[in-house]
Amino acid sequence: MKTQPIYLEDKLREVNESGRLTYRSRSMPTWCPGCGYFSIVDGLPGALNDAGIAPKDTVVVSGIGCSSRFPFFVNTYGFHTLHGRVLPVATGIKTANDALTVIAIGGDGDGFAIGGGHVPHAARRNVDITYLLFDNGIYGLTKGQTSPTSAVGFRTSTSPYENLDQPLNPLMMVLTYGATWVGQAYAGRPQQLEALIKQAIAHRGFSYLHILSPCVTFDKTDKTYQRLGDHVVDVPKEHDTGNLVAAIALAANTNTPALGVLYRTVRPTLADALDAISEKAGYKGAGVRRRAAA
Amino acid sequence: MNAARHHVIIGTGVAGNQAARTLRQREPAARISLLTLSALPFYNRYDLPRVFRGVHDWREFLVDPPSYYEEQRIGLRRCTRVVNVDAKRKVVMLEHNEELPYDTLLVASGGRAYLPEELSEYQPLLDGFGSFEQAMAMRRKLPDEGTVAILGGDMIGLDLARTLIDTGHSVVLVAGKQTFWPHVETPEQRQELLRVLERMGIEVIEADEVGGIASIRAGARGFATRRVVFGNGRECTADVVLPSFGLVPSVEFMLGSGVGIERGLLVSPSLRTTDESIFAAGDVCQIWSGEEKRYRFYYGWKNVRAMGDLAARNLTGDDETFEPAQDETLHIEGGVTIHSPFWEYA
Amino acid sequence: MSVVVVPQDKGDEEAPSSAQVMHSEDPRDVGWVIQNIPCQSACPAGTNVPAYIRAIAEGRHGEAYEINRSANVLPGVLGRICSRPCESVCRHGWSGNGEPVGICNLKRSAADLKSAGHRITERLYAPTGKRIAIVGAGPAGVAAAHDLSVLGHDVTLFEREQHFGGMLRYGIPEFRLPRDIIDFELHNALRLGVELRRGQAVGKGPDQVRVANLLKDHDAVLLAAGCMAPLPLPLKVRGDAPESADGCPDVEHGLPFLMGLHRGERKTVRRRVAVVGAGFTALDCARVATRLGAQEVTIHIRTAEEYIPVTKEEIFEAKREGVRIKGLRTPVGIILDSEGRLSGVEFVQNRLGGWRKDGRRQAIPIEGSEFVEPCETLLIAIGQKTVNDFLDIRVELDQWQNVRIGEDGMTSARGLFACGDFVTGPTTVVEAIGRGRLAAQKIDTWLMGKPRRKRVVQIVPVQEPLRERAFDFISRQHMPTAPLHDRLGKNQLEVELGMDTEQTTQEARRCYLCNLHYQIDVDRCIYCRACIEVAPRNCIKLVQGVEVRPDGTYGSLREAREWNQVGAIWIDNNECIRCGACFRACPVNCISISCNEFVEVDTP
Amino acid sequence: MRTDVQISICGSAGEGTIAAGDILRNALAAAGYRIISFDAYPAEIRGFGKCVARLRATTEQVYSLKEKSDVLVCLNDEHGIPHVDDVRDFGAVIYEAKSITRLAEGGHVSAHVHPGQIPYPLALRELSERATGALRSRNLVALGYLAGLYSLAPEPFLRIIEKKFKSKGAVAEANRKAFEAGRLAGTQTFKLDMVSFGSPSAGQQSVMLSGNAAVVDGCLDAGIDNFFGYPITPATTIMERLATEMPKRGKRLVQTEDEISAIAATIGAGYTGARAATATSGPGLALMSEMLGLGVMAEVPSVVFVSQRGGPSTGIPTKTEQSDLNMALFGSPGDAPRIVIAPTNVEGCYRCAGKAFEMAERYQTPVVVLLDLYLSNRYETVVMPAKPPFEPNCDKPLAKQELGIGYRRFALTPDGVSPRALPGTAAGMHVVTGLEHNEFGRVNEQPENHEAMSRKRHDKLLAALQHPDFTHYKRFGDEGRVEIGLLAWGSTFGECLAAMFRARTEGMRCAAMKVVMLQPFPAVAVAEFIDQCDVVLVPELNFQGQFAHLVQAQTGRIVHRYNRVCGGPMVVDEILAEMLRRVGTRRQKAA
Repeated sequence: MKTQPIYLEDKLREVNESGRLTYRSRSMPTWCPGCGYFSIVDGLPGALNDAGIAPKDTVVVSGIGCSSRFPFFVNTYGFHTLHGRVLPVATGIKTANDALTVIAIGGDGDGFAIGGGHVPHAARRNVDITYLLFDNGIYGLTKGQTSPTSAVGFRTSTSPYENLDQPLNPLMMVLTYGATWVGQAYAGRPQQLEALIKQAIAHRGFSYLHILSPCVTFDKTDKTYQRLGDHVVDVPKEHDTGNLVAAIALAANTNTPALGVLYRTVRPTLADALDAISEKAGYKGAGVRRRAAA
Repeated sequence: MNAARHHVIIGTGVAGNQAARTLRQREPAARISLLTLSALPFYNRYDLPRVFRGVHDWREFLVDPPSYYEEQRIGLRRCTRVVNVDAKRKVVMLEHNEELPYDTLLVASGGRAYLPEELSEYQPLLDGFGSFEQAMAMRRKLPDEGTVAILGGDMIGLDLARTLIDTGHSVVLVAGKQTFWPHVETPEQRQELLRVLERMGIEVIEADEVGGIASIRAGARGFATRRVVFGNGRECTADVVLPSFGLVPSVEFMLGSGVGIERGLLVSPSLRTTDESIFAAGDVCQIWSGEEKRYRFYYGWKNVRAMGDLAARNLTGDDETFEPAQDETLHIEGGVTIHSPFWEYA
Repeated sequence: MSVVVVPQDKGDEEAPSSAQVMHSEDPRDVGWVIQNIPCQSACPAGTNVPAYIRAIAEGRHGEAYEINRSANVLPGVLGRICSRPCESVCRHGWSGNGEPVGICNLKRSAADLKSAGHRITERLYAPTGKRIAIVGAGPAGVAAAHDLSVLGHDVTLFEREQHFGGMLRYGIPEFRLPRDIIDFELHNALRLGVELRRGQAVGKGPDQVRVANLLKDHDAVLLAAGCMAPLPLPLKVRGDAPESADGCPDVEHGLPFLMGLHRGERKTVRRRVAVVGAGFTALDCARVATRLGAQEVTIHIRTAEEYIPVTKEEIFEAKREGVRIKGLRTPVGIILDSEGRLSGVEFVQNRLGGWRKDGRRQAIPIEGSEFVEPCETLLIAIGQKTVNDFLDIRVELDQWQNVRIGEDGMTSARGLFACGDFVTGPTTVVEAIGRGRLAAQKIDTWLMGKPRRKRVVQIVPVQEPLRERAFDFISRQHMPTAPLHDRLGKNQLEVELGMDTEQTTQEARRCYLCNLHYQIDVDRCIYCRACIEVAPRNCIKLVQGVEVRPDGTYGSLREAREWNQVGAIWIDNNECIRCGACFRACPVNCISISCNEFVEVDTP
Repeated sequence: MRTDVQISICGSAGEGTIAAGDILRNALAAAGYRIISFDAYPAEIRGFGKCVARLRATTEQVYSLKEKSDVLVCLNDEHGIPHVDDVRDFGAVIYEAKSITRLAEGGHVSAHVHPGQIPYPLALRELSERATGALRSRNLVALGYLAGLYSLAPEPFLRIIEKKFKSKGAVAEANRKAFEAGRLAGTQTFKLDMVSFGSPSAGQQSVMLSGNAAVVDGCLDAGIDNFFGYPITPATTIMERLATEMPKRGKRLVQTEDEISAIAATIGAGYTGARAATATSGPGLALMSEMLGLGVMAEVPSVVFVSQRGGPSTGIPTKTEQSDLNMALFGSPGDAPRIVIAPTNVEGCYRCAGKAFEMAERYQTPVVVLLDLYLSNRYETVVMPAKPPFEPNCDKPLAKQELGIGYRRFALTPDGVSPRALPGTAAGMHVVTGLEHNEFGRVNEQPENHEAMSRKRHDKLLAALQHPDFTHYKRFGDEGRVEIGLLAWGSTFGECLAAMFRARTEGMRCAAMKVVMLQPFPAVAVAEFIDQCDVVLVPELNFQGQFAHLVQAQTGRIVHRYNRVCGGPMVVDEILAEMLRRVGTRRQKAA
């Protein structure tokens, strides 16, 4: 390919005029240089910006872990909660105020180890939140132990010989849990990542975006830029996102992770259901929570 | 606002330190920064020959205790090299990439030992005596009763020679133009002086030029490790070879500042350079002498201290002119001892 | 005209297909090259320094020599005596980066190390049938003659002296510039059928050619007569046998002294020699004097050593040879003894003044501070001026009485062009060559009615960094010199011996190759800062703004301290030393390298 | 010549500061010096976190760090500058000679070096790049420089470097080069400071251990069978080290999905008679508290190591604190007495860890071993006993005739401990439950039964106060009546000891007592100590004075609190000042 010259001032104008910077906080992300999370912390603002969702109407909720530092780096409402408890807290927020766009952030350990018990219920209830799961297959904040998505044979400080446990397949899990929007992205492909985040947010119901993101400090062998870069593929054109079985089949193939939307369906959200109940119960108002939101 | 002025002084020799002292007295509130390449606070370099008398703790040479600088609120910056002075922005650029703004700047960087260009290729074989570290290094190299060959001479070298003779070492003096630097002597005086040096026990060699210096493999204890060969074929051997050709002002870092430089910084009799807020004092400056109608250096610690003091006073409002504080005549007493103002320090 | 050197013909490396090569005239790309390749921008002849040093580093000395020739026709000569405006701006010499690359020495190495059977490659143009006369076979004249002949014109070169080369041959001592080098490269420069008229003076006198006639017989005439007359120095004469200084055998002007010497006349000096002046000529006079057996040689300058326009190396060598330099003094008179021989020079003490427009320091004499320095020979080398009394037609002059030329390089007389020192007053050899080439271009444009070539920025992708960080720690290679005692009495013995292949390669590796352009594709960057982590300098920055100057060059980057201001992560090419660390570290390969350099292409 | 040199290395977390400290203390220990060392690092793995490695090398073992370091190594300006003040006069400050970014006035370490300190600019970046082609090895260059400057033998360093990086191949080589480059620079530097290393101490060979490492050795020597855990700072390193060591001994470790699961599994294993443990910190202990109650109720042995950190909630995960005492003592639903012990130094960590298994087994109850970040992460040289000083089996013997129909798993015995039949024991079948139960283990909610059983669960623990071969508490300093006494627990005691000795040199009659056994509480002995002191000061790293509460409640005596929550260890000088103040006012009153 030709080496096209890139002119800094043009780029800067483009970025500034886009307005995405207004979704970033002032504090610099403090992850290790090279961390894939940088890509996400740039992607979410871009997506929110495109979707035209105001920072004031957005709440970013996180648990504990490297990924969960996230709320500090975006200029929205943020709730840095307890280890593994991001989804219950997010559910509470959304249930209390429909008008908010609620983004739940968590790592593989936070979401599928200590917090594993909460995922099915958020999914089956179809809470209208977006769950961005940063999967680096390791516990980074505590300096590198195995996580539920660490590969078999992977060596960490708590599996110095090798990791025996089969890695979970979060995608298959949430698909079977009844999530109504399921997709996968890779930190090394920023543009696609941003587009998918935008779609996930746009979806009405529980949307789950699985983001493969290398940990350059503690993972030199498995989920590296090198290996992921070589293996990721796009979701095939012909894939029918309405077909749960096909989606599960795609998710099952972890050798060549498919990037894009795996599954999408429509079902009443938790709020819808609750409102239906109160109508059944004879409540005449236009929906108490909607008023609360106004 | 005058109170908050920042005075930066480059160099912590006699001049720099005196200037800081005077500045503090005259402007109790001002900020004072004292920059030096040395790792140590100001110490008495004239005293260094004492390392050959068994004084090996640098604290013995300090003129003021470290606490002095804290009490006087003088910011002492050691291991700090100035690489440039931006006179327009009034900023001193330090080698480690720090910018130090000043209101007034006093350059008292002194001089470093001059090594004639034709000797430059022998640098690795030569020693120095300009700092405590160099002095100690030489002390360690020199065996008891070992030999030091002093090339050139100069009064600092000759002073060291006196001590070395005294401490049972032998000294070979390779006399040349700068033997009695910075004194200027007549040919007659010179012969007389050299004879006195010989009487002191120094072996004096009159050689026009050094033809070469070689390192001889250090053999058994007491073997000389350097051979000096002269243009006229003669040669001598020594454990340590010390070039001693007087001083050259350290001014490289001032080239970018735009102030006048010939060999040293050119200053008016009131020690002001061609830049309003930059002064100079000590061995680094050439002062305009009204009667001699030329720029000239004034050496000797009394002169240098006087310059430091004067510069400080002129920096803070006075406008006095420099008066040499010591006569520079060299004389011989009873035909046996040489009296040089450069040897009389206390 | 100049060979278009693109990395196409790189021996081992796979050549980028022409599809990958792009040409740009965007002011920002032009600005980038001007700003980022300081050596080339500083070179009056516009030599593509990084390109030829890269060729040397890769062992292609012949090609390196050609890249040089394409800009200045006498690489071997300039490799010895160039005033090196490039090295003083070399990025490697910037604060914190160490010492500048030995660009000049490498230029010489390319000439020394090119294969014996080296053949010159030049792109020639079809004959135009235009006839051009050039007056003066100095650097400017020769450069112009070469370029014009390459462009297909029919050139005749008139030289007053018996041999070509002008200042090169008659002004510069052999211990700095061996004559066989001059002969060899002049031959190559003029080999394309330039008609040579040795010993043929142009002027009004008998058996001299008149300019008017030249104009009649040619389509264009170029005056490149140089600057050959010494500036006079008014000196009071004092002493027992007062007479004018000119009469005194011990007082001579430096230029005639050297020219005489090089014409083969026998020159002598007495015990103590005083040289006044501060240029290369003064230094040459002093060093010649030591070789002629003077006991004590002193150069007296009006300002100070630090301010004179001579390379530090020259001064150092002179000092090693025993020459002394004394500053802040202006000669005002000479003292003669009873035999009318020189016994001393009277000086007045100076003080330093401000800076002159030309960047030189002013010296102001101090009333009544006269003093005398005893000496037996005085050589005056305070500068030269042009002589144009030989012109038999009237042309406009400027305030310095030099011929004035217009934008088109032409004098007030139609068809009569002028260039070099003859127009600018005394400058340097490389300056003169640059001027000569410029003149050639303008003459060609005038004759053909339009510019036939134009300068564009060529951008060629580079697959990987061409350097290792270790190269940055190689220290500047020193030019080996002849032993001191061998030099005395030998005017022919070249002092600088030239670097061997090993030294040359080492020195070439030091070059940062500033024509390599590292850039981050902001759209693919994930802001992970892996590049910043490995940066050896403060060269990669989180930026929120940049100042773009009218000429297209970038000013300072406005760095972002806060995350919501980070518009991009950017490689500050001004700080960048092309070490390639970032390129290797980037996890998403969003950093690309290209080789951006000026090339000349035919205008449509 | 005696040695007492304290070295601090500070930089950002990414610069290998901690690794440098680790190599240095190991090398010095290998050279035969006694070491105490404590690092502070940030939660962010890298980025802009500040961290400090601090170690003190001495001839005899000490248990606290000095106020001022003798040598400071600054790997970067920003983090180095604040620490320059902590260097003593004529001590050394080593720092990066050149900055690559343009610094404003005062931005460089050299601007802050006191006139009495010796500045050593060192081209860390350049030396690292020259030696290895990369910036990464700056920390090793600094270490080499120290070795060169203070003429320390290079071999121990090179051995440690080899060992530390051997898995990483090329890295080891690069680091060795960097070390040698630094060392050369060090030997070429003219040493002007007044810091020097004497010849190392002879005597028994000691090993270098962190508090957590000692815990691990204790567990292993006591024959731990199973470990279940979930990563949490600062306890993680216990699991990490066990994960390496247990498999070598055929023992099993499982990383669970959370702390609830971890303690549950531990109790499950304990039920089968295995020696099982888990390790966590405050937040984890909170999750475990219900399960601990089950452990008490079901009278199942289990050992829980709790390394405290700054709280509440996620708090200050990387700073030390002693504020989980109350939760450790009482944090469970209902009356849930359990044993709580707290070592005061690294060697204590080893002993308590081993003893915890004995106690858990003998008294059939959960045992909480309270550590804190300062103790878990600090290193000391320890002389290990020739053979493990722990009982392999402390189960109360079970007589055959007790088995069979009518086997009373929870029999009311004089000492309250009922012999247990482990699953697999013929005719020992029974049910344990979290519901209140009778001697047979069957559900029984009768008031008198509940009272009897509650008393049983409480009284059986009292025997622990006489648990053999265990230091429940210890008094140091002057005998008999003293002007002031220091009463302390956990890591804080090291500083108290230092303060006490300093106070004595300043002519104060004083003593210090450490209490290791926190529940059951040695009330009599402590009361006795208090009664012998004119004033008693209780320094501890929490805001509420949790230990002071305990002492007062248990002894009915009044003590004076001294509470700090500075995130770091107690400061000897501050304790001393407080002592002087207390004694001073008392002396005035007296006069």
